[in-house]
Formats: sequence, structure tokens, C-alpha cells
Amino acid sequence: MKFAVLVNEGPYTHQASDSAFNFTQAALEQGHQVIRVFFYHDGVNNGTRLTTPPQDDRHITNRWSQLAQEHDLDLVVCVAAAQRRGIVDEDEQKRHNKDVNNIADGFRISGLGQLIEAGIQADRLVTFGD
Amino acid sequence: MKFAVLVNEGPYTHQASDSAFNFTQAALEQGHQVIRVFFYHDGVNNGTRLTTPPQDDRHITNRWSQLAQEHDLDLVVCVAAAQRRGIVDEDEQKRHNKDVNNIADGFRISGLGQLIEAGIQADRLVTFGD
Amino acid sequence: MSEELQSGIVKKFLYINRRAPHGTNYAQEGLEVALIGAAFDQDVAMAYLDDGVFQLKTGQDTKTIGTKNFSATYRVLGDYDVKRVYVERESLECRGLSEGDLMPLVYEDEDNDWEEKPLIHIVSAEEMQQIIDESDVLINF
Amino acid sequence: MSEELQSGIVKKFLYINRRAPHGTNYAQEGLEVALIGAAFDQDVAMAYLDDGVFQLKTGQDTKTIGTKNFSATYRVLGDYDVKRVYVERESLECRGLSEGDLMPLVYEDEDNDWEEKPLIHIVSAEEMQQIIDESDVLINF
Amino acid sequence: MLHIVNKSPFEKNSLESCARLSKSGSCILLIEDGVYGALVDSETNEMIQSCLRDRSVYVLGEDIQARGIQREQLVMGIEVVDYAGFVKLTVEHDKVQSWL
Amino acid sequence: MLHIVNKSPFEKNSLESCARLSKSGSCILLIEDGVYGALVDSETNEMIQSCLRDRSVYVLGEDIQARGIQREQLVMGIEVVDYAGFVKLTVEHDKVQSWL
Repeated sequence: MKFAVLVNEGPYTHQASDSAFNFTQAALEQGHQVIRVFFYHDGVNNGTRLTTPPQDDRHITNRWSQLAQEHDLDLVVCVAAAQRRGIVDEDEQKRHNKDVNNIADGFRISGLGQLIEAGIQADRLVTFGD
Repeated sequence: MKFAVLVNEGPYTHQASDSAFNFTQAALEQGHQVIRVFFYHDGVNNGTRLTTPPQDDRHITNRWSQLAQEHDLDLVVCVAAAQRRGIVDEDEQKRHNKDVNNIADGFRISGLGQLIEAGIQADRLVTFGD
Repeated sequence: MSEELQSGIVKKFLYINRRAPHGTNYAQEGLEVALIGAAFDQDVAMAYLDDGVFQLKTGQDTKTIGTKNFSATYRVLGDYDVKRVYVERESLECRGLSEGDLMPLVYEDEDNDWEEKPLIHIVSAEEMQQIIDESDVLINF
Repeated sequence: MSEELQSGIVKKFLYINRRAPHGTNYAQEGLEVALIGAAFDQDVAMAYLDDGVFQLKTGQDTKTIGTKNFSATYRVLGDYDVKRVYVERESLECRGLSEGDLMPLVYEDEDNDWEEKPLIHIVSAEEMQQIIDESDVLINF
Repeated sequence: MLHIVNKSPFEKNSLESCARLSKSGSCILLIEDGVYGALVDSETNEMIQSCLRDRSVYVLGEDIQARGIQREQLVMGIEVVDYAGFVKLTVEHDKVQSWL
Repeated sequence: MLHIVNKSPFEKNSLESCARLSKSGSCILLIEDGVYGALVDSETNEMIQSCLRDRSVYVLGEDIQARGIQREQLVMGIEVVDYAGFVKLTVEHDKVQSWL
């Protein structure tokens, strides 16, 4: 079965990103396909490579990056939400004349259309948020 | 009178940062002193220079930076909360071996002790959050 | 748009709005999705319930708080192929509001000489149950 | 610590915890402030009310959800000069909990041959009103 | 003492907790989505009435205007202040509690 | 249809709205702080009882364990699933509504 996952909250502050990760992992373990994980609202904050949580805590962003690499996941950060919250990839960096970018490995920034497309193509859309 | 302001939410998602800004401005206009604005929890996300909100919208981070410059405000981002959320200054960049930093003008990263100190030194601590 | 999308899958999208405007920006970002969704030729409806009904309140003016005033955007929903806007009656009543407190949203009916028709349907909780249950993709704000 | 702080201002700090643990990390970040606050020689108390009472529930184990288990940290509150922990009875009762569901927190009384004493005081809403009203600095989590 | 409530009483328990745990004689200020608690004819009316019995209740004018609420729609006895008045309330009261 | 509730019913109105707007025969899963809604002897007991009358109610085992809730403390009739069971519920039901 084809799943799409929507994550509306940033890392650590709310459990949403943890729950979405655990759900995605469990779905993959059962042989399902996860066609896209879409990060919206504060969820875009999962996609920065600049976090350094305490060493005895999980590294939420790295965990997503690794899962994406292992399962060829499509991790999409909403561009409109990212602009408001300061998540920037190379293209956005150039377009908005920023000196640096902060996107993490395995994440890409794209439009809201990617969420709607996921809703059309997936058999199930499961949302995690606040 | 000496005020301290605590901001617990990031820009745009919640009104907290807007309310804190409006309150701080009104307090300064009445001749009060604002000895510190402390950004905690998701509030640390106010301190990134990488946001580019739509042109017809307010620029929350720049607004704080400008107010800080005009009134010599002390904008402090909580280091523990910043590490979990990817807000990094030059020192943090070196310490954690990051390739870039993203702190905005007029903000500095420091410890939670700065919040307690503000609570001791200010006549009033006013909190804005979710 | 990809080929698969042009192949004609049409799903019922329901955007469920349960939060007040301005205190958070879910309302604003929810509108953005609805407008962008128009390009995908899907069957799109909006549901307003709980504090979401406050989003449709007349007379909103955010100049005073310095945030973006997006409430005018609701008026263009009809132009973006959103033909059904459902508001739960129980949510209105619980908040001391009635239909007269809501912005009068309309759309132009292309099958009927572009006649202006009301976009808002006030429905009971039971009808809202049905509307939710009959939708294919539910996105919450 | 600055000179001014060493000059001896002592304020009553009350950390008010109203949120459940794990669903958000306010509980964890609230504990961090309380522990760091110990270095400032202030009069520090903790209040647990509403869903905050769930923070003190026995038997929490976050291995299953992969988040950090900070519930052991409550046991060291006494070592960090937090001498008073107030829990509102009404909040417990409304949630079907009683004192027996809470971790037994203690501190060692230095004025009394380091005798172990209970840290938790179950108080009524009226007493909690008074505790809040008598504090100087209120920080909410 | 000044108590601030910024959440809708229809969505969250902040106003309810404030009503239960603020002392007689204290002051309550509704801001942000908290201003919806001031609406007349709503189901939370009784909660705010009980506050008005022995406490003063204010609502932030900027926030009611943003939400399209007219003064006539407010429960009788609630006073409107602007941000300057908000600052004055924090000066008049010796401490501030935000029921987030 | 599967309805997911992730907020404590003592703090937010999510479970209440889910109870009002989910159809008879549907399925409700409590996760994150939503699991507190499954506690026996609490004031929200009636809400969950009304759901159990014509809907099935599940609670996520990982989330009750994290919060120190024992199975004996759950309202009778609520079933416990793990993340694998959560995935199965989303497969068995043709759509998913999250009451955030």
C-alpha cells in the first residue's frame, strides 16, 4: 500500500515528528511504500542540519536523513513555510540572496503542490502535528 | 520600571512573538526599560537571519533586530533550546563543528541563567507563548 | 503536473479548519493549500468547525496587531474552484455566533449563466459527520 | 554571577507546570530551568497543576517512543535546593489520580540531621491560589 | 496580580484554570485568541461571569479588532485596553502570570 | 474510517470534537497525550464511554508505557495496539482523520 506522511511540527518541541518517524518506520517494515514525507508549518524545522541535541538524546533530523537514504524516501519541505521559518537550500539561498543555507541531507524544498500530489497518489495520508 | 520579556514561540506560527514585540515597543514608548528579551523553547527560532517572509508581510526577525539597535536591547537566545532547534552563532558553530551559522543581527546565544538573572533584576517578567 | 495526475484520478479533498485565525497561522497556511489545490482539478471542499468558524467572521482588521490580513482571501475561494464551504451550526451556536456574523462568500455558477451563488452551507454535526466520512483526503489546519 | 546578584536579592520563583510530559518537551525544558536556577540562591518552588500532574506519574518509560527519559530527573530536585513541590488536588482527582500514583520525591533536611523528608505537598485549589499569589517570579511550562 | 490568558476557552483549558486559580481582587487580561472568552451569548459566558464577580477583566483592543469583534459583542463589565493600557496594567500589578 | 486523537482531553477539545463528528462504526485511535483520554475514573470518562458504545477505541501501547499508564488503568473495552498495529489500522480503514 502507498502511504504519504504529513509532519506539521518541528523537532523536540512536540512529539509529532517522533510519532511520524515511528509510524513511517513501522509502515516500511511491513513492506508498505511511503511515497513522500511532507514537512509543513513548523514541521519544516525538521529539515535543518544545524541542530546538535544533547548526546544522550535522539538526533531527530539525522534519523530522518538516514531513513531516507536507506529507503529512498522523498522528504519534502514546504517552500512557503520554510521561507517564513528560515529553512534554506542552495536554490533558495541564491534566490533570496542569503549568505548560507541550512538544509539537511536527504531533504528537498518544494511547493505545496507536492502535498496535494501526495494526497492524490497515496492510498493513505497520515498527519502528525500539534 | 524594569521589564524582562520571555518569548516561547517561533515567528509566524503563533502570535506570541508579535504580541511580545508590540508589548516591548509600548513599554519602551512609555519610558520603561526592557532589560532583556529572552527567547526560549521554539522562541529561539525568532533569531535566525535566514527567513524571507512574503513581501507584503512583516519581517519578524528584522523587526526585533531593528528595535534592539534603536534601544540597545539585549536579545538572548537560550543555548540549550537553540541546540535542539538549529540556531547557531559563531561560537556554537566552532564548538559543534558546523559549516555555517544562522544567528540574526542583534541576537546572542547564552544560557538559561540569563532568564533567571532577568527574573531577579527586572521588576516585571512578562511571558508570551503558546 | 505529472502524467499520472493528468490520467484523471479525482479525489474528494476536505480541508478541515478547526482553529481561530491570528492566534496561530494555520488558518492562513490552510488557505494557501486550498488555492494551490485548484490547479490539480480535484473535488475540493472546506469545512469550518470548532474555533475554525471564527475565520469567517466579518470585519477582521489586523492592522492593529501588525500581522498580515488574509481574511479578504476567503472571498476568492469561489474563483479557485472551491464550490462547497461547510460551517458546523453547533460550533457557531456554542460561540454565540450566527450565519449573519459570517462573511457572505459566493461563487459564479458556470452552468447557470455565471449566476452568483452562496458558497457557505451551514450544516448540523450529523451532516458534518457525513461530509467528513465521504471525503477521500483530509487535511487539517 | 554578576555582583548585583551576589548583593543578596532573593525572590520567590515559582515554576508552574501545566502540561503533560512527552507530548511536548515543556516538561523537560522546565526541569532544566529549575536545576540551573539552583545556582542563583533564590527561593524556588515547583507547582504541578492541570496536565502537569502527569509529569510526576510513576513508571514512565520512554524507551518505546525513542525520546529522552527525563523522569528520573525529578528525583534530584531536592538536591538542587528545590524544597517545595506543590501538586493541586483538584487536578489529580479530575484525572482519576491520587497521591499514590506520584513518584515519592524527597529531600535531605540539612537543619535536621539530613533526615529525608517528602518534597511533594498536595494542596487545594485555594491553597494553590495563595502559593501563586505570594510568588514574585512566575515561569510557566 | 495580573493574569494573562491568550487561548480560546473553546479550545483550551487556560481560562478555566485562570478562573480557578486566580485570587479574588486580582486582574485578568484576555489577549490573542483569549479574547474569544469575552464573547457574549457563548457557552463560556458563565466562566467569565464568575471572574467578573470579584475580579476585574480586560480585553486587548488590538486583538478584538483583528478578529472582527465589536465592543457590543463583549460581556458587560469587561473593559477594553490597548497595548499602552496593557503596559500600564503590568505596572499597576506587582507580578504577572501568563496562563499559556 | 480511522480517527486519530493526539491531545489530552483535559487540555484541549480534540477528543470532544472527534466524539461529536465521527460516525457510528468508525474507529478511534488515541496516541501521544491523547492516551490520557483512556484513563479510568477521570472526568472525561463519559466522553470515551459514549465513543465505545458504537465505535471501536484503540490506544497506542508505546505511548501509554512512556507515560506510566498500566493496562488496568484503561477504560474497559479499549484495546492496545503497537506501532505495527497502528499501521494495520490505517490499512484496514480507507481514510484517516487526525484531530490535531
